Amino acid sequence: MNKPVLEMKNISKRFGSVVALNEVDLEVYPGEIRGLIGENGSGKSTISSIAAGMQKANEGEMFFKGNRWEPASMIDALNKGIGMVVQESGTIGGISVAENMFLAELGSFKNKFGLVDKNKLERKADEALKSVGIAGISGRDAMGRLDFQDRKLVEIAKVIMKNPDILIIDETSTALSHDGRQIMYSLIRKMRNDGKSVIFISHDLDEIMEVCDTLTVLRDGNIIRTFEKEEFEADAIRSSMIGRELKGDYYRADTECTSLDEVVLSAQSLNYKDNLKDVSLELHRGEIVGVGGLASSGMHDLGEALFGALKLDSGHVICGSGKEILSPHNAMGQKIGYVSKDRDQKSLCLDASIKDNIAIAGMNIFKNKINLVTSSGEKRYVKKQVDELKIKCSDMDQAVGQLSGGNKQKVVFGKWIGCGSEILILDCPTRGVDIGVKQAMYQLMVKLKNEGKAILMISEELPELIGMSDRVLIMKDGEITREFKRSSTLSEGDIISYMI
Amino acid sequence: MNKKLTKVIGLIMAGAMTVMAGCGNSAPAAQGSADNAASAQGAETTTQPSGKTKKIGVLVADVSGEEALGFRNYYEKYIQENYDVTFDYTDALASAEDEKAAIEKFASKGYDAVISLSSSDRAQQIETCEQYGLYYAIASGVLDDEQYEKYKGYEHFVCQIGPSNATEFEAGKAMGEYFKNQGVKKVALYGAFIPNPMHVFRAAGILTGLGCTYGGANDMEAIVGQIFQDQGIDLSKVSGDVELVAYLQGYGDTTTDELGAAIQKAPEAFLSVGMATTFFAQTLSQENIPFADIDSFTAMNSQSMESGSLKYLAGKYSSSIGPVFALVSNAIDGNLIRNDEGNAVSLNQGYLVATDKATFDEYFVNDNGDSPIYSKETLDSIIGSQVTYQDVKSLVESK
Amino acid sequence: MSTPKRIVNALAMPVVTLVVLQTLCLLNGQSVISNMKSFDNFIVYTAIVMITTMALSINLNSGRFDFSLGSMAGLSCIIGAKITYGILSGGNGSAPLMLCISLVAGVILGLISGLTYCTLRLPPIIVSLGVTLVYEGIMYTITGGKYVMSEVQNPSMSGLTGTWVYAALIIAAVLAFMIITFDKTAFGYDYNALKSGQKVAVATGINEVKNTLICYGISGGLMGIVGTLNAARNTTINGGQLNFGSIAIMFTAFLPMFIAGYIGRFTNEKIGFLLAAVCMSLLNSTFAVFSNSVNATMQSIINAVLLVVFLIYLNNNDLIKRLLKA
Amino acid sequence: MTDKRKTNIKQKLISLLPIAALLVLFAVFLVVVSINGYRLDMYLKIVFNEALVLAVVATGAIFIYTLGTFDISLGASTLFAATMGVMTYNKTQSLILMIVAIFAVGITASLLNSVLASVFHIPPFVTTVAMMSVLSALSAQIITSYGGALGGISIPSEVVKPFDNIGFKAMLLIAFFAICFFVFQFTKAGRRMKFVGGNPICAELTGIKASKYTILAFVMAGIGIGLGAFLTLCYTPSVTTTTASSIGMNIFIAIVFGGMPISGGARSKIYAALIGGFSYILLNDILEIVIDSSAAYGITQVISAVFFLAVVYVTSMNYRTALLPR
Repeated sequence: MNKPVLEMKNISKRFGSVVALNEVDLEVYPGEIRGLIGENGSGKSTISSIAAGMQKANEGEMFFKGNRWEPASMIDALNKGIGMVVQESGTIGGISVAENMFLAELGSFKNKFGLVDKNKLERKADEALKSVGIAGISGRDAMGRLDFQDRKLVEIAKVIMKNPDILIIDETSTALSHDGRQIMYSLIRKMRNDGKSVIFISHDLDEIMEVCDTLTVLRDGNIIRTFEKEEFEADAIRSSMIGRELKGDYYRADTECTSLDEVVLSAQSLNYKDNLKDVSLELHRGEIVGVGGLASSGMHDLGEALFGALKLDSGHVICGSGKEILSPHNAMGQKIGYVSKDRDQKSLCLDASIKDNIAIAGMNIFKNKINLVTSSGEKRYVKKQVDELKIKCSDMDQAVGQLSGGNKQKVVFGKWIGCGSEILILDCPTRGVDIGVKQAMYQLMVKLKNEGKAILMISEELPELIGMSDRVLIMKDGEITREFKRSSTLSEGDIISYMI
Repeated sequence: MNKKLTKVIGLIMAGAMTVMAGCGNSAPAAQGSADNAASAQGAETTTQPSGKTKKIGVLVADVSGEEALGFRNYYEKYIQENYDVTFDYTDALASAEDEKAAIEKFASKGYDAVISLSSSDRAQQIETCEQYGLYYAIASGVLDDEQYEKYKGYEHFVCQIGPSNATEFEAGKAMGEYFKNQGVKKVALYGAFIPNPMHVFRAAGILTGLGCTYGGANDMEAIVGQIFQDQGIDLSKVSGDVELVAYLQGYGDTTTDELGAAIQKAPEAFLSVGMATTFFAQTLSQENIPFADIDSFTAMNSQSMESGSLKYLAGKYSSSIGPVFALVSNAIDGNLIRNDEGNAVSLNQGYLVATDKATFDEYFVNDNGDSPIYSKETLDSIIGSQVTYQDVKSLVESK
Repeated sequence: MSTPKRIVNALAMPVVTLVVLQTLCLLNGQSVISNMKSFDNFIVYTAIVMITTMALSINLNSGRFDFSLGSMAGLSCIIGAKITYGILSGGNGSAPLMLCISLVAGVILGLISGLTYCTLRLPPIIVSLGVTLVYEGIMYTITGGKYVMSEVQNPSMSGLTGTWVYAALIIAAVLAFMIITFDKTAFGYDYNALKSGQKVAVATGINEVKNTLICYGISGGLMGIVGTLNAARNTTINGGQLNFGSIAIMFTAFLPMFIAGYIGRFTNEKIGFLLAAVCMSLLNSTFAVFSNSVNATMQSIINAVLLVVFLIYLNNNDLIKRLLKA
Repeated sequence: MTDKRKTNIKQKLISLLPIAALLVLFAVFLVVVSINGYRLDMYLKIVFNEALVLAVVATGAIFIYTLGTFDISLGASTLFAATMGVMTYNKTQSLILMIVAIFAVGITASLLNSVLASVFHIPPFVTTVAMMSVLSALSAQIITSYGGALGGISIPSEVVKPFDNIGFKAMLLIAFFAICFFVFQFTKAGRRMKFVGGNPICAELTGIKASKYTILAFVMAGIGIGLGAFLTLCYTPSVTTTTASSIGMNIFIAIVFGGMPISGGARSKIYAALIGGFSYILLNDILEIVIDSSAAYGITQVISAVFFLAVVYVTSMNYRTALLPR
């Protein structure tokens, strides 16, 4: 091949005492679609964000088109040829679409009085959106009014309109529907055809294998191996990601739909805004029910509704004892646990220690005879969870915010399992979790099922729904459109059409 | 880490700078007092009665009023220069707790006496001084009769010298009468810090002097009682030949608007029971409204008198607190003077009234600079181990 | 919402206030604003409230709580007064000179405050506590804890607030400045971006420190104007406000800030500040009318109750709307 | 792993810094007092008395701060409770009833804040601003109405004299602190409050009813207010309109000085107010003795503010972010 368009040499990055990147070299060539894959905390987002000017490396040097590459900021990098669509939301809700697209460079829209020319700004934004092929969004729109997917598309347009030589896409496809993905894929292909490069980061092995030409695996801040297209093979890639062979099963081993008869939780005609329309379901003891659909299908609201966290317009959530669930407080009383999709905001207190986070739900268990919370009881209780779930930490007083995504999720699990939850509502339990932890989670779910616990798993990833659930409920526009029973023949293709 | 270090050093530097800035700022003051000390030495080398410098703490609540500044100048500039004494002024004391803590600090610093210009809780002050064995004297305002009766026998309670409540009433009454005789028909009244008793008595006096009744009453006791009850003056309860068109009191966010409202009612005179020069002189002279005040003979008031806007001033002179010092000084030296009944001295001081520049200047100039009314020569006549109650009484009553 | 409807909605608040208060005053046989003098006062007070509220909102909108507003107003105008007096000795042109110097001093004090915040990276509320104490301390040291009087008592100063004209000009100038700066310039756009999406905005390349410093500078400058207006109005500046004596001024800005937020739904937020200030000023004029029967104690209780009542309305209004929508 | 452990040790050391600051200040205080030849025993008593009420009220307030909100009406509430206590005694001549009244009023005033906040969804901070105005206005009205010529209301000093000794007060302080410590550390409620402060959404999704704990926190603060008011009366048996006025804002300083983040949450510490309160008073007394000039109150305040910021800066060294904190 010809000369690389981007060369990164000996890049190191440390966050405090944590080494995120350890003397990494990466080269990207023109016309190449390069995949980056690795477990959480492997450094794939870090290295791409350094290239895109979002943060600076502690050591190492970069060359872009043969010149030294030292971007001052993301917008600087973008203007000079490297643009990135970031993993978390890269847009701001309170301002207009056009302002978002030209964020940090409104200085270039000054009129002769030195003021920002709003009309020109919006015109430019509209042009850019149109050229990328996004219809139905105007530069004048308030960003906050757009849904998650449209926001993501605006972000992509913002990068593309600068006509970058390298486009970096970090974990974006999970936010996009089928249509959105098609727009993105066509943009990626167009980039390749124009002789430009794409760095594509994803957790989704299937997707990344399909989209990319080459695939680089990172682990613990090091580059492990780069696969060429013809070498792509799922198991090999997986094991280089986690650094060992995956032992045992990944998903459930059995293909039978099994559960006990006892209904432990039932929803009766739930209605909530436009997001839930007459939703009814039953969850049995020893059953894993999967709920799938697009992000906007209302399934995430369903999770909160079952936990009593939404003020329903109508309908009832009744648990096995016959009691109605009206609040999270009620739900906990009925031994229901809820793991939110939005882990950092809703399931954890990041400033607090692992101990505090796990113990908070279990005080009724380890309190002493006179109802007091003692340090020794607490430590014993938390240690059990930390050990059983193999949470990696310096000690249980470490702040949860310092942990990796997978370990954070283990803490959330520990919190709910420790307090003896009989029913678990898991919303995207493996989101942002690396493969090793994912497998552990799946095995844990199997164990819990075998213990007779009931699990409702909401997920945007079809493979895990198919792989884990006794029944899969598919939601679309706030309604349950279809139910699938577990079977060895169930495939994504069978399901997708009911989602979109 | 290095960055953090730099920041810490920066902070320390900033701290050091402030200290230095502070020193820079206090340096001129220190120099000033050194000058004073030097000139004092030049002028006075003879009288150094006892070997030890007396240390007197002064409790103050008001650090900015004209009267308070005058008092302070007299003690810190004049008395401190001429006698072997240091005065330690507190910060503006906001509450009874602050007063007590201040007295305790004076005590632990080994001070000899406390002179009080602060009145959050006088009873508490007396008790605390008694507890710590500090001589105590009141230099502004007086205790009410009941309190005086209770504390007059306290061993360390030296004296209270100042206008009695009846004197305050008379001062107000004289002002009211003056304007009534001038033929004024519409007046505005500023009640200053009613329900401060001093101000209540003055306000009652003004009403009486104007020939007005308040809630039907025309004697001091009844009017004062009602004003305390009403927390101010209720215009609807005032009746008489002279019309009270506006009333305001206190000083805060709304005062300026209240003053504006009062001015709109076109009063022919603005009568104040205190502090008017500080707060309103500018606006009133702008609007050409003559005003009257009960305050003291200070430069600021002199200006107002000169510009013609201040028509009437009943004032204390700044050195009126001289006898208090004399008695405290005597007590420290072992001559604790008691009145005829053997109790703490309680003497009444009257007001001086100026209605023209000449009179004002007479009092003002007299009380300024090197020869205050209570000058060293005068005070020396009541300082010493042989001085008696009668000496003090006759001197104070003569001034 | 259509434009006429917006205008009606925006004006509803001040108009209703005027009608209610005028009725109250008429029952008492007077008018809220009965003559030129009270009109002058009304406009001056409107200017003070509007500018204070703006100064508070600039930082509070971005989640930065600033207790130091009052101390900035006090210190900047003391500096202004001292320097002006040193140059002109109270002569002609004292007021405009003092206004300018206080404005500059305010900007500098604001910048120092902002710089302290950006350097220490402590929560702004804590920094503002420290800054307040420092400024109060300096104020006390300069003045010896006394009222500053002779420096601000001259015909030029009393002329500044003696007529509505200058206050109206100041209102217009500040309003224009604020609208242009916050709605039309790149700084303003960046400010809005930082306000609602700090993390993204910073990652994209907006210079947060610079933007923040400008905010503090503007806020300080505005307080310099407020300080001068207050000095002219009260004919004194209180130099002895130790131990957080200066913070009260910010509490008076809360009610107008919430009112402005409400009006701002229908019109430009800055116009909202003006209209809210008009409401507050009307209330103040009413207090002046009733000054003989409503004392300062009652006034502060009334103000507090209005604040709570308005917030109850505001917050539960939202709730009601949300319920109706569903 | 060892690196992480190192960081943890460093963090623990830094979290001990406020205690170290207290000890250093205390040592300096001892030196300064003895150098000047002042009576140490008396000066210690003064410091204790000055810091006592602040520490007690602030310790109660820790619960409110832990929840991530703050209350600026505490000084006014203390004044109001003391006022009502004196009124009760003067009506009934009963010490018991007076104490009951003080605590009842303190708790009620505080509760009212939380109820307004949780029932009407008003930010607790704003209700406390309103509450501050109302309570201080009411107290002023009562005190001046009944205080008349004395300018304040009081109970006979003999009534509280038996309680005005260090031993008794220290016992009360220790007892109250022990109760707070117990609630904070050993009850479910205490743990839950910390969690609510750390992440209210997560707390709700863990079945914790925030409003219940808001009310509880304000009750604890109310007890602190009551005790503070009682101790104020023990020290000076009279109440004036400015009683307890200095503690309102000093509570902020004390809590932050004691090493607790103002945003509360997981890093809340029950001992912060005690340590911070005593440190701050010691600091001010040291400066007052060292800079022994009545013109220097301003400078003293400036230095103590700079010192305050420096200590807070060093204590929070570990929690820097790339973004400016809000």
